[in-house]
Amino acid sequence: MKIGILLKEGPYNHQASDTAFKFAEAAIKKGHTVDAVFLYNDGVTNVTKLMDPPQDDRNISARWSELSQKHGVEVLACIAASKRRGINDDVLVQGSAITGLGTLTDIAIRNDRLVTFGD
Amino acid sequence: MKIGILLKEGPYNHQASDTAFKFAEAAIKKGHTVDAVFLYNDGVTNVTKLMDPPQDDRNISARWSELSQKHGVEVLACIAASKRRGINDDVLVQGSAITGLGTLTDIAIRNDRLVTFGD
Amino acid sequence: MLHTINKSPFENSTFETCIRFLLPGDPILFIEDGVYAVQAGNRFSAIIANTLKNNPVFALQPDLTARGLTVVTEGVQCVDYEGFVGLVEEHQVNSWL
Amino acid sequence: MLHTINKSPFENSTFETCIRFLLPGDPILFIEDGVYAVQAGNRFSAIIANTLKNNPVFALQPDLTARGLTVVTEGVQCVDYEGFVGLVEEHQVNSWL
Amino acid sequence: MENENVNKIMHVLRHAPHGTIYSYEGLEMILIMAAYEQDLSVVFIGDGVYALKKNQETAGIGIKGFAKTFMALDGYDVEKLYVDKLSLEERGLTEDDLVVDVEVLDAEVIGGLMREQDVIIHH
Amino acid sequence: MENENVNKIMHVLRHAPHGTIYSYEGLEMILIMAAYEQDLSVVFIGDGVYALKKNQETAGIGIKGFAKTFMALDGYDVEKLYVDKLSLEERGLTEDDLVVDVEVLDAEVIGGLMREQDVIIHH
Repeated sequence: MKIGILLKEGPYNHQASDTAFKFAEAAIKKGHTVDAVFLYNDGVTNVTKLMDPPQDDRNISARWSELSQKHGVEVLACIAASKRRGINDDVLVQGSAITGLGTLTDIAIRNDRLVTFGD
Repeated sequence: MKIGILLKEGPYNHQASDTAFKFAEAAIKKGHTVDAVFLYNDGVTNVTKLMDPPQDDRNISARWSELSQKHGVEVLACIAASKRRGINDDVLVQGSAITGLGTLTDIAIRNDRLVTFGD
Repeated sequence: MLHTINKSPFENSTFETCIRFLLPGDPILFIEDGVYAVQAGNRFSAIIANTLKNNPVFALQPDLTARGLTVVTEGVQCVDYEGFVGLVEEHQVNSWL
Repeated sequence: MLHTINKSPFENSTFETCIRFLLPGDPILFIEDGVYAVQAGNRFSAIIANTLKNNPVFALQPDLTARGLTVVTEGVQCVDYEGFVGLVEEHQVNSWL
Repeated sequence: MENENVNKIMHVLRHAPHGTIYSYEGLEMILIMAAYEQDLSVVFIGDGVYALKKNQETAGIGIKGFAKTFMALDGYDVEKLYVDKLSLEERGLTEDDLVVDVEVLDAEVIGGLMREQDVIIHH
Repeated sequence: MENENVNKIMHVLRHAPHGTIYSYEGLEMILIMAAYEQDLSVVFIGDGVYALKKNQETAGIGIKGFAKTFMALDGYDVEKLYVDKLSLEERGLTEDDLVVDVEVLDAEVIGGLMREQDVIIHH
């Protein structure tokens, strides 16, 4: 099955990003294709490479980056939401990209499921 | 009267930042000293100079920067909260700085009031 | 002590929680989405009227206007940001986020 | 259709709202702070028991464990992230954020 | 006859305007999706109904208003605007208080529509 | 006799742990403020009481647990931990369910304590 994910909250402040990640991992483990993770609202801040959490904590942007590169998951931040929140190409973690809402529409159409995580 | 402000949410996503700004402006207009605006939780993202909102919208980090420089308001982001969220010295808007929670304690002690805005 | 509430009472329990801790005489100020509490004729009008017996109730006018709320429950006083500052001059602040 | 709820019912109206729109047979999955709804013996146990008459109710076990909730209302089924994926295989998803 | 290539996508607005950005960015998403010729519907539940309230004047809070943008949806062929009846009543509102024509429906009816969707996005 | 240089600062934890970061970053703030020899108190209201729940094991969600850190507050001379009685009862919890010793108080009593504070910060 092909699954798209929509993530609407930023990292650390809400659990949404953690749940989305755990869900994506489990879906891949079960043999599904996680086609894309689309970031909206504060969700766009998931992919800033500038984050520098404590050593003993998870690094959320690095984790998305790894998921993207290892399993071909597109990790995409909405451009309008990104501009409002200070996310641009210079700060993007590897494997992520900035795109428009049209791409989300494509994701919604081409996947069997779109699962939303947020606040 | 000396007033400190604690702001706990990021810009655009919540109105907290707008209300805090309007409150600070009104307090200054009434002759009070707004000593400092301390940014905590997602509030630290108020001061990234990378934000680039639509032309016809307010620029929230530029607005804090101006308030700081015009009225001597210290605009301070908590270092631990900033590191989690990808805010560092390189992206800070002019007039803002990163500091520790001890500074918030000083602000709480030295001001007549501490007013909190958040979600 | 000035209590501020910024959440809609329809979606969030903050208002109900706050009034349990309110002492007689202490003012409440509704701001942001909190102002929906004082819209006349809604589900919370009776609680607001009851609160007004012992506590002054304020609402931030710019937030009411932004939300198209033109009629507020009788007895609720509307203030602008300067009025908000005025309340902070008189009271320590308890912001119920 | 799978309905997911991630907010505590004590602080937020999402749970109450969601169940108004629920059709018989459709499963609910509680995740994140939503899992407090299924803790045995709390204020919502009766509503959960009532919902179970027509709808299967699930809760995400890692979220229960993280919150120290060891006993859930009778009839609630606990699933891990793979079980969550399994529910998504069977149903379109309605995430009540 | 149903077009196999058309997806049913429902947007559910549940947050009040201005206090958070969800309904505003939700509307931005709807406007973009409207160009894709899918079967779009927009449902207003809970505080989401406040997004449609007439007479919103946001200059005083320094935030752009957007209630009037809902009027533009018709021009994008987004005509399915549904409002939950109880949400409206609990807030002391009637259809006359709203900036656009909507269909006011009972929760069971909206629940039925939800079940027909390929995708549902809450804002 | 009251020390004029000591401020009464109250932290109010109102959010459940893990779903949002507020109670965790709230605790981080309390730990730093504890070093400043002010008159600190911590109050748990609403879902905030869940932060003190015993047997929280967070490995499965991949988030650091912090319930046990509340036990360290005593060592920082933060001894005033108050829990709202109704919040505890509504959640089917008793003092035995909590990781630390607290004083369970009625809302009126907590309201009285709030009025004495110089600063109150909600988390």
